[in-house]
Amino acid sequence: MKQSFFEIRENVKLADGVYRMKLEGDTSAITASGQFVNIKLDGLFLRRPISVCDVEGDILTLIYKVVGKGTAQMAAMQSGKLDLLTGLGNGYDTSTSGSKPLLIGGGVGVPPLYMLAKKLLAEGKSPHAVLGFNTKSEVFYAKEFASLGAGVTIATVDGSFGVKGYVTDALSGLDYTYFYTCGPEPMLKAVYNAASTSGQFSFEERMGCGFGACMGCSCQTVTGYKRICRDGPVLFKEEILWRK
Amino acid sequence: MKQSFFEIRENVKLADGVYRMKLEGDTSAITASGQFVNIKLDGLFLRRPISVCDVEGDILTLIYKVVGKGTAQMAAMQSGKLDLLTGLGNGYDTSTSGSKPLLIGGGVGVPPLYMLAKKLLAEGKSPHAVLGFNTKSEVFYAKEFASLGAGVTIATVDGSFGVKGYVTDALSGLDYTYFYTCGPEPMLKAVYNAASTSGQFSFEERMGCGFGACMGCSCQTVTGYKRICRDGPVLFKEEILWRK
Amino acid sequence: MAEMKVNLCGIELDNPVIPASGTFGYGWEFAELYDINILGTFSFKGTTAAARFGNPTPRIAECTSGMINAVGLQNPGVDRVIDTELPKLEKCFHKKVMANVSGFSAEDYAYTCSRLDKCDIVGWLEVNVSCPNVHGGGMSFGTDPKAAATVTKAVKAVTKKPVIVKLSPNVTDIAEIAKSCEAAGADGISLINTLLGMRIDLKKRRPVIANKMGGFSGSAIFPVALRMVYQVAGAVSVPVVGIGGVSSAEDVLEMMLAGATAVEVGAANLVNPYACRDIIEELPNAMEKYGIKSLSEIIGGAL
Amino acid sequence: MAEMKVNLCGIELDNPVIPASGTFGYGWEFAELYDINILGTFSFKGTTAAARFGNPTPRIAECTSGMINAVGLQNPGVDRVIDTELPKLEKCFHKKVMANVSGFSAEDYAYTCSRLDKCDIVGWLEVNVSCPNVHGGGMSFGTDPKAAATVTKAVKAVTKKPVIVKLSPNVTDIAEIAKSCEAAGADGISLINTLLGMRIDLKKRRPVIANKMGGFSGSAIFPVALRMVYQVAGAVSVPVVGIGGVSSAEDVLEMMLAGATAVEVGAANLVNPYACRDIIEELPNAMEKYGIKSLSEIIGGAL
Repeated sequence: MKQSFFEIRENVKLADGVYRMKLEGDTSAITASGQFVNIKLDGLFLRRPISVCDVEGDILTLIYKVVGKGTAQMAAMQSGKLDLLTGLGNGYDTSTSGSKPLLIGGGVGVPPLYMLAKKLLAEGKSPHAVLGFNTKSEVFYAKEFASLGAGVTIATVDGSFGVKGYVTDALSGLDYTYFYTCGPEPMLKAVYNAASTSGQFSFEERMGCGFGACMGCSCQTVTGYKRICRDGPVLFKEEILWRK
Repeated sequence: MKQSFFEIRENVKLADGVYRMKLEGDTSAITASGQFVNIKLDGLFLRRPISVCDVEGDILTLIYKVVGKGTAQMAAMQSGKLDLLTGLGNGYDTSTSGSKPLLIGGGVGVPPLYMLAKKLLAEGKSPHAVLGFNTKSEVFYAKEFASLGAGVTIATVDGSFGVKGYVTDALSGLDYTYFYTCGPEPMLKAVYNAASTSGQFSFEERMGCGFGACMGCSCQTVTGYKRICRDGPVLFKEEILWRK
Repeated sequence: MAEMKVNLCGIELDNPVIPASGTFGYGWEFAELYDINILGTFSFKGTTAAARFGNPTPRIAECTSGMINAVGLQNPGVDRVIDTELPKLEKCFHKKVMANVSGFSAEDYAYTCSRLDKCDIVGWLEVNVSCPNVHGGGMSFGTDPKAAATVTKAVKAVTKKPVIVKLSPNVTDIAEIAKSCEAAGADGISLINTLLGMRIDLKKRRPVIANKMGGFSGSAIFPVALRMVYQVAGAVSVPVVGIGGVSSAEDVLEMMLAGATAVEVGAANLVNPYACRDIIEELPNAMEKYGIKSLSEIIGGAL
Repeated sequence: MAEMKVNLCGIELDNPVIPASGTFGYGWEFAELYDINILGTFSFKGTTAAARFGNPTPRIAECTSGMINAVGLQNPGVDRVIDTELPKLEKCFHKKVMANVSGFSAEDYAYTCSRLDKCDIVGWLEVNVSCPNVHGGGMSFGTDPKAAATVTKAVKAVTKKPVIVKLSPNVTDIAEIAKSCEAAGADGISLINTLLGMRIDLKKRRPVIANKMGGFSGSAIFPVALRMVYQVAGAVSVPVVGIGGVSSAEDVLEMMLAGATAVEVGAANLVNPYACRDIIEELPNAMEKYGIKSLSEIIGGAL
């Protein structure tokens, strides 16, 4: 973990309610895809956790959806500095992926899979991304995944783009050795039930600190309780205990 | 009273701990010298009351001393907009001044007397300013009062500039028909006891709202209680009841 | 079309927004700022049988996201309020006003209420058993269920107007006190009054406030107020008026979901004299954002 | 030269700054951020006789200048703390630690304290009779003077280490409870634990927190905490540890002038993991600004 200031270099709208912010600063604490940063915003008490979409040198890319005051405030920023805690969370483990891993993302669960796809490709593997959205106007980063060299399948709930239905409706016929997934909890649970291999899940929870101090985001697992922010956000399929 | 936004046009240091800010905006609610404005500052709950030093068209001049968080924050501003309530307080009444009124100011009690001096001169009167400071490095606006055409006597507690002592030590020998005073309460009380004529006093008190809603700044007077922010800050000598 | 009407103890309000006592004087001075008839109603300055100057100054201290006041029930006394203030109010306000009353004994409360009971413009009596800034009265009635009930009964005996008892948050179990007031005949409960708070002047090494402690209000206290409104709304069946740290239309909606029929806005008025007007203007947008057609339907929706 | 040493119940602290329980784990994880030996001490995660997972999530809600938590005493249980956590701590922390203990009966508290009494690294037992987030324990001991005294006596019977009782602010008269604990043998009083608070999710129309209510902390609560520290310091003669909304060196000075011998920093650590280090570094400047040569001399200076 590192606390430092980042300079806003870009903040653009990607899709309905979805923005991309590029920040310049010390990215050295970010060691894996699937990690997140925790952002201090003026007038808000708690920091806001946002997953890392990409790191290129000292440029950090975040993609976020406007869901409340914090993200609305971020969307309005055009320049300035932000106080970030970086290198939070365990991140995805690529050592278990096999040769053909599937990346299953839903909505703002898509961004962390981008950096993961780059990592897997760099390791000589052939990732395929299955990205789910509600509707065409919310789709983002389909081209960017394809440009990396990953296979891409898009699903929209209303069928306005790609496969009609949920990400799980797009899994049949795909040949894969493993999966990595990130998205809303109902989607994670559907993937858990539908997928034919083992995999890793990135969870979301309301956090206090984001670095393991407050136990605000704990969950029960097969191996005891874990803090989503520090022992997660990525859990292996085998350790997950779904809440009732 | 009017609520509106002003643009910062100037913010310079005048003396030790004393700054002058010039703001551009709608000054129409300011109808008398001795009134004040109430300023909203980021991160502070209550507005900060600052007396009006001058108004020229849509330019409002404030002179303030750094005494706490709010004024320290103001001193650091170079540009931007400020949310002001303007036209607060009764202000000085020039109808009772006679031909040779004395203006007695101490420290940051000096600024409101500047606009008053202009008004009195415009009315064809001959004001004389007696301005008191702790020491030479804190003296400000002596020249500005003189440039208006007012007589000026400066007193410093340590004698490093002008008359050695308090403003009351500089009163003897001065011929005056009336007085107006503003400054710390011990000074006001000394003036009350030393001056040979009637006069008007501008009081300071911790305020809640600044516009008469909260009764946070009430004081007792001969004619019942008054709200410093709305019924004051200027009281006539005859109505003052000093607190014990 | 957003429906903002609510019914408070038998009187319909155009909207649930009410400037809280002590932040809106006797109203007429604020009519120069905007047409105060847009308000649901307002609660006037806490009034006592005799005139009071209140506490020495400083009475005000700044806090993070809030403020402390220790005014101490400064008011001209009920006779003067009826003779001077209310006639001025009647010229600019054409709705029922909420009369906020304090006292130092049950008889004292009853006397003031019996006088105000005769005033047509008074719609509700808000009986403040919770002022933290006076000795030998105020809050001491609001921290004991029996004393609160005694005051409630004494007031109910002298008026047919709805009696709303305003409670102190400086207690272990506010629901118990609310139930006691309800059993004694209260037609409504308003809460919370201010939290007892303090600041120290580091330069002078003594409390900022002359009276040492004072009532802490402002957005900082909203979560405590909301919790207590929720607890009280779950414990009584009479209407609840939510007070404490409300400064936006969304705060109003949270209060109503927690069980408030109407909502008072206090310290926010002191920072922004147009706070209540702004909240009323913003309410329809906030209602649309959260899919609310009628405010009265969401009262207690989160209970 | 600024003298920051204070003496807390017979043990000297290099400075009065103490990360509060529940915001600093068992300490060793934070040694990667900075040398935690710069702290006066710290109070470790609230520990119970048996392991507890705590409450369901969401456990956290944002508030203006503060937050609500409803963790519910998640901890691995005293045996595991002694076997696993404290040995890790001993490798990086060379001072006495404050052991924070919770329970569900007097016997329960006594058992956990008797186990921790055997640990050399434990300097003080901070007995938490004020956790708002558990049912049938915690705060219920801290809202009744007799129950608080019973727990105090039970703990005092099993340890020679100084016992500091941590009180709840959710009471009518905190000084009365403090006096009761002092009479039962408490060596110190720490206060305040969190205020019971709530937020409602407008989209879901239900409380944000799964457990509905939770403990409200952060700079918003500082004026309430300061007032209670002042009241308790005026009522007891044992040392008082000030807690609640402290986030700057100036806040530490206000707490000490109100009567605190040492000061715990809670929610501020969750926003800025270096908060305590920053406060300790800033203290000498703040002392100089206000003409303070030695911190121990200003304790209770505003009483």
